[in-house]
Amino acid sequence: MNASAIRNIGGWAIGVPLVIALLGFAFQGLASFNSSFFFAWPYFIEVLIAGLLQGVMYSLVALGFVLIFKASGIFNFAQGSMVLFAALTMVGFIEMGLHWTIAFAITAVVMALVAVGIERLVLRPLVNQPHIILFMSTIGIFYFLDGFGQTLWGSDIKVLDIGIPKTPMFVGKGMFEGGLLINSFDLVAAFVGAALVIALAVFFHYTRIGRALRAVADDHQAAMSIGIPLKTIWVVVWTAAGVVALVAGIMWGSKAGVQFSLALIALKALPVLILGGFTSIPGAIVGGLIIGSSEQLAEVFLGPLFGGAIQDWFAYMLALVFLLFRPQGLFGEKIIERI
Amino acid sequence: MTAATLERPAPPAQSDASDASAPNPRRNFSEELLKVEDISLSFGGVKALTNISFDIRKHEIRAIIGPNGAGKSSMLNVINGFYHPQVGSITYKGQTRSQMRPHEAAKTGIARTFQNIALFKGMSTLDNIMTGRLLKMRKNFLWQALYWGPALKEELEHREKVEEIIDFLEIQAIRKTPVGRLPYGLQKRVELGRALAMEPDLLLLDEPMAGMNVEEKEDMCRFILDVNDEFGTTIALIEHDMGVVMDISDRVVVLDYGRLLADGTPDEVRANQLVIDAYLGVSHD
Amino acid sequence: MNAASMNADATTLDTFPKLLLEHARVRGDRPSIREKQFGIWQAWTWAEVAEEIKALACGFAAMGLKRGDKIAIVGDNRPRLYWTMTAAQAIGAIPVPVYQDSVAEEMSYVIEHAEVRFAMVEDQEQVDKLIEIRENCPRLERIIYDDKRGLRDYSQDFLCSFEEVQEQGRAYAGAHPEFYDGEIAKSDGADTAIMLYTSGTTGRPKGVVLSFDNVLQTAKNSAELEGLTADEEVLAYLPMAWVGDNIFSFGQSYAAGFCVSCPESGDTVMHDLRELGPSYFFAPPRIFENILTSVLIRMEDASSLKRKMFHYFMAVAKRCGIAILNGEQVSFSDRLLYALGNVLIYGPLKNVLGFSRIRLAYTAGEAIGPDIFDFYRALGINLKQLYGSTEASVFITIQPDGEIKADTVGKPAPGVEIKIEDSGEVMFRGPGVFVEYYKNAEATAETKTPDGWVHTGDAGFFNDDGHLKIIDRAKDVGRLNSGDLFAPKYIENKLKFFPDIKEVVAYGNERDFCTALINIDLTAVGNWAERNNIAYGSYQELAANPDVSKTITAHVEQVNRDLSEDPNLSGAQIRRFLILHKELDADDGELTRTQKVRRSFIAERYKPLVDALYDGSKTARIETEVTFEDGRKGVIKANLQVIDAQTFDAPELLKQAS
Amino acid sequence: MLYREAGQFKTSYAKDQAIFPIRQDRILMAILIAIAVLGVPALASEYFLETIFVPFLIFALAAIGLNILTGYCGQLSLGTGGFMACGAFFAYKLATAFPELHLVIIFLLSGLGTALVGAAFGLPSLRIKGFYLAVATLAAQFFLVWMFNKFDWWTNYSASGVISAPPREVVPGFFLTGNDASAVTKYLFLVCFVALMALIAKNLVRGRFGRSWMAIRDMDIAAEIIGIRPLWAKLSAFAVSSFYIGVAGALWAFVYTGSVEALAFQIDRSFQVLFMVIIGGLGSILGSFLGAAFIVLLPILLNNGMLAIDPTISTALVSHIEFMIFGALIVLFLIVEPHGLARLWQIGKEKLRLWPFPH
Repeated sequence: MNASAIRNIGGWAIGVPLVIALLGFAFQGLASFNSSFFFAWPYFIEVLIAGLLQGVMYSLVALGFVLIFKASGIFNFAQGSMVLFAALTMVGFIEMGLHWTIAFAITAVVMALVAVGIERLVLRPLVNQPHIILFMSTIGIFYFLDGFGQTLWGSDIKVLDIGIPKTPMFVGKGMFEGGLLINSFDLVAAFVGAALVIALAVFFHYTRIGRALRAVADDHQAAMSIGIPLKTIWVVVWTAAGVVALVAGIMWGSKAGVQFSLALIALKALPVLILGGFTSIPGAIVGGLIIGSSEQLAEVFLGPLFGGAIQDWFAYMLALVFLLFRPQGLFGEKIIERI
Repeated sequence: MTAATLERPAPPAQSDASDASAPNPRRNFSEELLKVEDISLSFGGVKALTNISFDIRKHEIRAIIGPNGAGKSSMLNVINGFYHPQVGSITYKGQTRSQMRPHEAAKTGIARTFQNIALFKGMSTLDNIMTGRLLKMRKNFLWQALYWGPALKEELEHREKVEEIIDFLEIQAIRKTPVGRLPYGLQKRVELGRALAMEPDLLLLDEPMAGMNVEEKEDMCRFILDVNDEFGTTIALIEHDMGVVMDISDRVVVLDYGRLLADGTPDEVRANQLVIDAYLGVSHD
Repeated sequence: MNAASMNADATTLDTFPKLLLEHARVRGDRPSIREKQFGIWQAWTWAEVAEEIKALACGFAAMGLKRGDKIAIVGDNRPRLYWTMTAAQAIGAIPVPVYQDSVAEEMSYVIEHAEVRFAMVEDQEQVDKLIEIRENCPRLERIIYDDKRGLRDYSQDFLCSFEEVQEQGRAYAGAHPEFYDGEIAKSDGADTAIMLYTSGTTGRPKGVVLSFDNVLQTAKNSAELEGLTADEEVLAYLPMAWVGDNIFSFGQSYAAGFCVSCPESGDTVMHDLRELGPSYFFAPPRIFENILTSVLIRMEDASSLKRKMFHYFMAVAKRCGIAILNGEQVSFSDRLLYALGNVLIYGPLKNVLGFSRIRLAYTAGEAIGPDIFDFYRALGINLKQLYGSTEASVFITIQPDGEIKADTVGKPAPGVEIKIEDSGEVMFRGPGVFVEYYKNAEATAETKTPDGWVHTGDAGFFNDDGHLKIIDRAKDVGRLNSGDLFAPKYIENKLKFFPDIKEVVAYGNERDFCTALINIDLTAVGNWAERNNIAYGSYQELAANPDVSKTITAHVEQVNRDLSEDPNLSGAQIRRFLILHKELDADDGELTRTQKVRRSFIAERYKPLVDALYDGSKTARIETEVTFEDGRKGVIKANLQVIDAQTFDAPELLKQAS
Repeated sequence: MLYREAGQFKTSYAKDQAIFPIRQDRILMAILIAIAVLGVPALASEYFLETIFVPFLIFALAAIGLNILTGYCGQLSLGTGGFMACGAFFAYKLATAFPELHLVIIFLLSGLGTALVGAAFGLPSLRIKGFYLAVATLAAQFFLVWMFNKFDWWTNYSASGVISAPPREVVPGFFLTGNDASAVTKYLFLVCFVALMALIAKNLVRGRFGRSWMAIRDMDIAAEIIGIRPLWAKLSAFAVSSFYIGVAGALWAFVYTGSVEALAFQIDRSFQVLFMVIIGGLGSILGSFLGAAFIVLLPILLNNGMLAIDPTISTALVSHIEFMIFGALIVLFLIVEPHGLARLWQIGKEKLRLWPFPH
């Protein structure tokens, strides 16, 4: 690890708590001027943690986008419908009486088949087309998977329960009066998210196919010229994205039920991408955390100012404003334009 | 056309001997058009240009040469405002500037072609050259929306100018062809046309003959000389073909590893030991 | 127009400048000439042209051009060069158009021989050429150029621009207001209008002197015969130095008052032709042949459905199209099919070629292949042949409407008399008969009898319908040692009608049998090679291909079969031939500038080949010096295969009959 | 095949640069206009006019707007729904606040308002490009819909959050909005209005503005170096595009549906218009019409087709299968002709012009 990386980590370690503390004081100040605001530090931290955990869920979806964009330069709008489709399929198998682990395995295979199908029927015929065409084709896939999933499994709201405990728990009673209220489900989700990220990191860094994948991300031509089979890579990547979608689907589905709106949650992952960059896995994680926490904080502490429900757009606005100052995203390098 | 015709257009033999030996008054350059002083440019610690100073005089053809990676294109990018040097000043038409955006440089009469053709691929030859006139078009939005009256008149006036350029560059036959479909040599010509449409005072050409065959090179040389001659445009060009450079340029700047190696007439540069070393690849230490 | 003014026409409007003033008065705001330039068809009205020409003529006068002086005109078809003709004529000077692609030496001869004082040229290229030959032409005083591109650094004081001349002219006209009209009035129909140098197949070019009466009378007669009006559209794309262009693009335009259009550049002629859509069109057979070849080649790439449709309807057209055009009786179903074909194929095809609006098309100069001729006629294009020469101001015979045949050249043009000499040579007399060969009384006397009959040098006869049929050059018609008649051109043309064959030179006079040197057509054969995946690097390589030889042999044998059916010519079948290793080229002197074969020159140049044809050897070796496009010279060496062709006996029936 | 261009030569630049320089095209256009103005209202039923022609024309207008931004200027936007909402709500506020204003003026003013909003949301395009920008435009989409939904000032405090177009005449005696508006009036008004707007768009894209947009699209760096200011080029594209989309939104609310809520302009609407532009053909005004026709007709055909096959099929299933087929057709279409219907048209026309030659 080189010096600049250590400097970066040091920067984050000091910067992040600093920003959070500043935010807290700002809200506190706001509350002292305007009595309609409620502010208390424990509450603030509770909201922050809830936001961070929500952010993990966003990151899960964003990861799927990043995988595909990195490997093929395709902005996969169908990621959301893949989440829905995976969750619907899994529920379907569970309802057939299978144990959730077996259902998971079968669904993963189904997602691999979907990946193969997409590569064969969509990507291969569209190779070398402009990015916008590929983007539009993923919107086509979005519609198709939406319709397909619901045609197969119906469109009722379904319950997905794989036995994750949803008990509320209180932690840190010593620090604050009454402690902090945290849902154990969210903790599990955070854990799963972390595990998935680690698994992906290992996959990318230590397997042959993972290394090939990174080579493809760097330069298609070069990768092909040293004999990396692009088509295989695509199938692998889409399968990986499918599995990530499945995990995300399980998490979201367990939390809120499996329904059509899952597909739209994917849209929330987009500002995460802007913030973190389209090609950076750590970016997706950090971006997700930032978006999740700031969205929660804004909704709770600023929302009343605007009449509420600002979650709908706050993340986008944040990302937009952020981009104005740092167009390359959090983890992108400064772009030197060549002519 | 043979190689001999590439040299300065010597008007066919004149009977009067004294006439022929007298220096052509138009080939004396004294007035400075552009001066770069002490320019240094680096990208994140990588030095592209170091302490470069030279000038370009009105109406001359100035060549910038050097091995690959010598900083030639960076130099052009500095002149037309695409890169902003960390150190140094640029004086153009008597005005010293520090930071300038490319579109502002265009407004002051600097036009430019690119090493890798930078045409607007979705548009026809005619439209590409018309874009070169955009700076000179003024009519407002409403007239544009109606495409009538003053806007139409303006459009047609500029079309006339553009047609003159098309005629000049002998590209009548491809007038309405989308430029993406044209062969490389013609694309280069269209790009020159677009630059000419701006009626520039200073024309920067980045490897105008790269990748051309001998015949296309000869044509391009003729056009460059004609532009310089007919319109009085000052030209700064980067070129790898030494024969061409020595034939058509008045003065030559040699760069190597971002430093100025030599500056002078083609003959002086040809005789310069440093230049010979750089081109023969003598190691730098 | 009433009778009185008709009379006025005949008597007073006897020169082009006078006609110009008349047109400016009668149809001043109608277009007189157009030029595709800067992307659009720029037009000048008759009134504007009259002003331009006046300024130019006065400018010439101001610069010292006198009555009877010659002014050379060198360049592509440009309005200003056409104006120069009328401007020179207005002040009594004589325009001498020169082929713009002639090399310096040829140009030098014409300019020196014609005693040219002024030259009006198109651009830098021509200026350079004239400066180069100026040493040999001391009389050449002044060079005026139209396009000043690249001439900025030319400081010679004998050079000046078109605009400068006009400027001087306007000042001169201001100072001498009576001058211009007075000068115009001084000329009459008997004065020399123009001098045209014919390249001829042998010897130095001769300057044919034509009077205003010659040119105007033939132009008027022919315009009347064909009903040309002021509404015709004509594309001027043939060399200005050729008599045809002078009649079609200049003389008839003045006679009928129609507008002439000049193409943008040599590269864009076909495109400009399509845009303009002329109503009256002349092209030599070679061009019609090239167009047909390109049509067939382009159709090869079409989808099979389209191709089938094309061939089906072309067959329909061949069956009934010509009859419909001639106004003959045609069955209703054929008419219906033809109408359908017109919508699907003929109309679109004519449109793509630019022939949609053609009312009248001529071809002349050499024999046209019957297939080619019928192709255009079948499409409904009124293509006609005429027979003419520079010495006749073009028209000797014209095919009257409804009496069109591929192998005749029609009936005598209005006012022209024709007789056939005992030797078989065609002679004519008429209003267009030239005045003389300039400074060449001897040649004049050889060609023109004191009572006005002119030797054409062609052998021919009238058939039963009163149509003239030309076989060959009179002097080229010879006999084999066996006594059989040998008409080389007849044989050559028969071979050239195959698209694969571009040029043929036949030998046989005073020999034992008939032989030929053959040039394949690079476009047609190259296309065939491409389709059959035959790789070739050059003409020479393609010509040496054994499959190509086979194809050509088949063509030769087909011609032999045809010849065997004609009792007069059956003896002159081709026994041996070879395919030349290079294309015959005007730059090497093998063709004339009008692309005619120079038989004797070729016989000399390729003597080893001709010898090999007759001495029975299987191969022949040849080294030829060639001139490349940039003027450099080089040597091509080749070993050529001599091929024996099958000959045929005359059919039994005919033998018995004879 | 139908073209007879020989002899149609141009003697002036004005004629050379006409929208339809070929006579046969002008004739075809005249026939089309005659059919649109006379034939359709005479032959089509009220139902057809209301459910097919009216939305087709309004969508075509929106597609022209998006095409200006995405097709001509190369800036991908997913905010079309939000901008349509802008137009709709601006028009509602204007119409209710100034009852004496003529409808056309209201439409134009709401377009202008949307143009301002669009330009504001176009500001980030200076710093960010491509998909980053596309995602950024989602901010506009979500923010605008949220705003119109959240603040009932926009709906004049209606409890349902629905706005209803007040009944207005377009010319005396002919109601364009409200219950008395006839389908024929709506249709004829839209035909004229949209045709005029399309003409203006065509004029813009073939002139100075269009060229600077296309230059930015094709190569922004080169555009800047020939003197185009990226700021103005991009912002003007955003503004003009939003103007068209805003007017389309106002027409949608007033002429097509009559009453509408903010949620009618969700992101699906953005995708719908984007599909029209892509399938019609990027960078083509004609393509905007073709794409709109395709996307309006396709679901109707699918729906009716399925019902024809099995009348007992449930509506939910119909809509799911419709989604599937729609998605699959989009992909198929992109594979077959990624440059859209306009390109197909262009190729066909080129073939006709060169007939019987293949090229």
